[in-house]
Amino acid sequence: MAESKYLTEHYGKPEYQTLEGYKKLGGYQVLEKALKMQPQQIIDEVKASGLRGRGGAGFATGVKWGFLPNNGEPRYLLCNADESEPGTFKDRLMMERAPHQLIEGMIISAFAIKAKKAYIYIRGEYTGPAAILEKAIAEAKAAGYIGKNVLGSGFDMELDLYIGAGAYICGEETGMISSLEGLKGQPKLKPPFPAVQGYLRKPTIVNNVETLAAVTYVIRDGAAGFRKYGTEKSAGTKLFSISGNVNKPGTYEVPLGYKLMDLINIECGGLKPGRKLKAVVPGGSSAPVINAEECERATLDYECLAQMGTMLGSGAIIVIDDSNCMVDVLSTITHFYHHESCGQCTPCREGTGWMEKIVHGIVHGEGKPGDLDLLLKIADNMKGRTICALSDAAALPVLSFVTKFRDEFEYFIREKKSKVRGGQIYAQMHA
Amino acid sequence: MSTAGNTMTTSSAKSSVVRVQRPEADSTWYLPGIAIGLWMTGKRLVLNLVETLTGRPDRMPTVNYPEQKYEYSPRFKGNHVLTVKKDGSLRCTACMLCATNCPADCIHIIASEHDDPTVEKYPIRYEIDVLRCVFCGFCEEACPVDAIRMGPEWQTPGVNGSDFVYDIKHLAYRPQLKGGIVSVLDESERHKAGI
Amino acid sequence: MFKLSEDGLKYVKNELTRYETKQSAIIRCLYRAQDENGGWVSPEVIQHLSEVMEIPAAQIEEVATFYTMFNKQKVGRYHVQVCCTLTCGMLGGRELTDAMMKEAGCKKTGETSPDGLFTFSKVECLGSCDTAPMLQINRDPYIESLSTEKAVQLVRDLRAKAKGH
Amino acid sequence: MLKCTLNGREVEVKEGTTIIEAFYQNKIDIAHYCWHPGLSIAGVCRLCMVEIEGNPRLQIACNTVVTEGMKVNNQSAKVKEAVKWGLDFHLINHPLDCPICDQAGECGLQDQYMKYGQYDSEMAEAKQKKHKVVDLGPRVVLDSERCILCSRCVRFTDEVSKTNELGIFNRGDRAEIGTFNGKPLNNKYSLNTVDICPVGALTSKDFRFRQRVWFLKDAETVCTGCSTGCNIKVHYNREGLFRVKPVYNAEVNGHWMCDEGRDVYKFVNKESRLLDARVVSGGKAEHMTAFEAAKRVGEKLKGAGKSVGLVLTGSYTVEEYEAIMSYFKTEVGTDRVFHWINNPESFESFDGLLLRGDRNPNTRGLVQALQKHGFSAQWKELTEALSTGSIQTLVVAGPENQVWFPDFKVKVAELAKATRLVWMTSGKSSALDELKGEVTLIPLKSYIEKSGTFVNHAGRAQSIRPVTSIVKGALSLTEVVSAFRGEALQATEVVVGRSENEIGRGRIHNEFTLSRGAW
Repeated sequence: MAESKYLTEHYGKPEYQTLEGYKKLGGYQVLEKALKMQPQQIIDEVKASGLRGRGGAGFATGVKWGFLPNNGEPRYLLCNADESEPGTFKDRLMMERAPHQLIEGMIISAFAIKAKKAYIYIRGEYTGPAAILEKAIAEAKAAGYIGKNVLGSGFDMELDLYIGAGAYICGEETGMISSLEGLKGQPKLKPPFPAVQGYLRKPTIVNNVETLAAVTYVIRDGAAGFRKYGTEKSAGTKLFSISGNVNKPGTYEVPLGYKLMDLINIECGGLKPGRKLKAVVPGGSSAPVINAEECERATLDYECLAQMGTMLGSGAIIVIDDSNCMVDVLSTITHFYHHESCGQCTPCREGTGWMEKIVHGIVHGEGKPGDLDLLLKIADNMKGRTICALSDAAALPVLSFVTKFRDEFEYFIREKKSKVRGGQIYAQMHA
Repeated sequence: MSTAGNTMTTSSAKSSVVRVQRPEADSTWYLPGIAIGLWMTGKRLVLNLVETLTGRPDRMPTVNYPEQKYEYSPRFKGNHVLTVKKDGSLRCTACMLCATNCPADCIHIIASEHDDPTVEKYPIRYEIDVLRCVFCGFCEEACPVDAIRMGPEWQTPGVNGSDFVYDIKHLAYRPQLKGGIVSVLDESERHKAGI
Repeated sequence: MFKLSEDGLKYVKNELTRYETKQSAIIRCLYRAQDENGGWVSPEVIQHLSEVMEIPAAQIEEVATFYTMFNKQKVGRYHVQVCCTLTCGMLGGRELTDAMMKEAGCKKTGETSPDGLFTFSKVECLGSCDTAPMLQINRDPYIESLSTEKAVQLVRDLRAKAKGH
Repeated sequence: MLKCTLNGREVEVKEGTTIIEAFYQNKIDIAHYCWHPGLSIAGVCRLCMVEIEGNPRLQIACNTVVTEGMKVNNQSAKVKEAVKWGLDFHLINHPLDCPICDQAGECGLQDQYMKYGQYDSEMAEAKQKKHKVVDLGPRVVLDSERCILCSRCVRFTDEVSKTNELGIFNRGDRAEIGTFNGKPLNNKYSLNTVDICPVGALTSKDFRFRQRVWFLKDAETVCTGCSTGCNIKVHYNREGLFRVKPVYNAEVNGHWMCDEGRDVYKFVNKESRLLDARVVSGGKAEHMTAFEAAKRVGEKLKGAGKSVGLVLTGSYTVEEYEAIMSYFKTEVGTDRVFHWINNPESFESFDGLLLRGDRNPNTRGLVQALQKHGFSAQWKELTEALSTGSIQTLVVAGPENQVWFPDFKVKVAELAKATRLVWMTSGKSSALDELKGEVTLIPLKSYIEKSGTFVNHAGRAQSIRPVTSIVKGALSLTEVVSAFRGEALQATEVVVGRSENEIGRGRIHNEFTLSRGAW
């Protein structure tokens, strides 16, 4: 089964971006259908559809919605459009091409979980998509889809756009909530989980852009219709953002379970001529890398990648061919995590800095033989020791790069230059 | 001076006690002991005379002080020296470890704020009461930054009590030190390596 | 002393009532103040915002120094932010930045060029890896699919445009 | 009550207590920095890791609530490894400047490294350089390199003093504690941040470089700064007192004390004390011991009747009041006993946390004693009696902390009108030295050197014990009264310092124990 345009059916048409164009192509009809259903009915439908979080954790959306305590407290629905995972750019495409798809999905979800207030938290750098979303929200408000008594159903709901200011950590659920509350975007202690005490200590549900957009299609085609795509455990389609050494990088929507190599060779036009595949980072920079041999067996769904020791994550596939030096790639990743660690928990704050300094030393030819084992020990002792998963996200690439490509690292330490590119790597040319 | 070694048998099986017989004081012959002593000193006297006459004085252990000075080993623990940095200022940061470790409690330090923020703390008064000091070298061992050392000098006469309370001027900048002994630890090297 | 303009003040007052708590408005008000203060957040800006919004200055400084998009030092008219993470790093983002800096006359990132036009920063993933290498100037839409020549040419065009009027 | 097992020991805890509180209550050691019983939970130092049966991942003890039958263990190899690495992460960017750091000897990093670390560090990379000797405010100095960003001080300024001066700026390991440079840290409780700082990042300017903590002994007493009666711990050695820290007392002051109370040690040291008694008459001054001077005064007082007046301030103990009032009532036979109130206008003020306007520790005790003995003389009667001369001799039990008696000089001049003035005080003052006419100065013991009871504003009696003796000959009021009567002085109270079982606690190795190597 080749690329299947399910969510991205009308992305090619420019008028899909406007309210009229969206309505002409079937927009907001699902909303009317959903408003006539019972909120609990929508939640059961989503649960039955097996829709899982598209942001990175892959947590079943229906189950997450079920955690909400019914203690009468006001509830909030937050859309996580922070998208700062290196390699990921699918949310941007969705917000630019189909803002109303997201808005409709959010209204239906808010109705399902009885949330009176919803925010879209978009990252600060996305000024383009933010403007488009601002206009779309205004259009939806004018058309009566947002506000008091939506379409006469008695359900009132407010939707607002919140702009971030450049912090990868605000992609983490509670980090985003802290940022929304006007504090530094530092994750909060869990428990209590956001579903119980989130934004302003009230029950809060945080979902990714793609997840909320998919809810509309779950309600439109029902759980069975949604399950037409994807495998038994990973239902539906997923937008994958592919970048790196491929001929046609971009965002492709394929059903879950699609073979990785097909996606690379068919949709993305394969590698550059004369280059061999060396490794693929399948789920954004925090997913452990898989070497060429593992790529052959990999199929793009939660179970298969988890079984191989990596994860689907945000569906950001970075293809690395044999012209790249893995030590150089790891140095950019460790720099990224050192720069983005929020500094709250000691293991992550100091560990990311330490790992970057070690890899930085290796790349500059000052690596010491004991460095690799030290890196592994540091990474091991950062995992699972902090409030949020950034320290795991920083440790996993180091663990996977150093174990799976240990020869390149040892060569670099011994010879003081790259095994693949000799002295031609950035660090040594521009001291 | 009893010559008969006394034996202490520790019987393992039954714990019987062995009575030790020592000769009575008045019936002991002291003559043999005296004779041996005379023989030893006499032999050394003759040997010294022979060696000085036959022109081989180096074999003689005695030294003609003060023209000759006995060469002690580098680990000799003599008078204290407060080492200095390259710019001549005291290396000591008044951390009081030497005062804590000193069994004789003879080191008294008063610390104060240094105007150069990278130095932060230095002693405005550092006194060692040498009359109470037992020259054990504990202060040298305790010092984390090689600020105090036990130097080679030992002939330090003084007239009244106050001379024996050495202050900073004496400990670090007395004439014999010719402007101060620069410490082994180089300041910049310590900060460069980030240790 | 930094003072918000007339409608800047109106904007901030409106933002304060927009969210559930006053603090949530800090980010947008900082953006507005940064734009009115020539592209960077100075201590005077924080002092003024603290008085206008009645929020302790330490909290505003915490937020201002936490996020990367608030500049803590003066920046040139064009704050060129080039992405150097992972994919862009592999496809030459860093070499591109150095070439542009040489062209603009800046010796290191964060330093404003002598003519006061350019300041360069190597930033983290901007979410456009398919069109790597790419950059963003101030908070304008992305300039994508660059090569070293195109980037250097971009610097020349911008300088010419700035000199033009 | 919930039952749970901590390291194999069955214990009972109340509902809702976290694991670390359970450890704390049962005196089991657990490594931690950012948790503080008086502050909110931050959960950022990640040291209080424990292994809970049935939970594969290590959990932090400070944020995990105890549930029924929970088995917790913090001695397993996995936990020890986690704590060791937790400490390693704290120490890799830590500047090894223990020689110049005031916190050395009571530093959380030193103590917990010796308890849980004892590893060889493998960090050889360059350390993160940050600001040193940052002036945060009038009383606190910051060193960002030593700071482990546990956020206790920030939480303190947000939750307790509610002045939000401190914040953590920048991100990741460039983060630094600081204040916005227009607003220094100068609230009335700023020195509490120095106490709760587990490392030497925040140090007190007043105590900076003055003494090493292992040369100090400590003893618990009551602060005489105001009528709240906070429980404090005074740090002292042979040369005198060096600093004051609060002691936890749930009903009175919790974990905190105010900055003005921190100076309560200053007027007790030798340099600000009256060292020996002085009788000045006819321009000639005669020095003698306090007991001798008091006996001489006593002969004149006996049966002198109404011509004798007594002025009392609120800084003495209940026992002393009892002794001196009964003596003046029965043997002297006067009812002219006056209460010297130092700052009537702010007497009732209260800053909402601890600091009260009534700057005497025992005003309530004094008022109760006055009522019990039926003395109700008003201050204006004293001024009028002085002007008419109906009071010949005036005995004054002067204020111990002259700092908080703004009108001290004025009052001294006013009371000096009496023909014979007997001024009993512990602190010396220039105003007293320049007094002409017939004056007798008797040195008294400060609250550090005597035992007794203070009654705070809420009527709560708190006893104090002698800690050390600063001025040898000084007397307490009870001893002065016995000297007035001419009785021989009983053996002065043995300076206990602190009870035997406490000596083992805290600093083992210092110059007082003289047992070297008892490390």
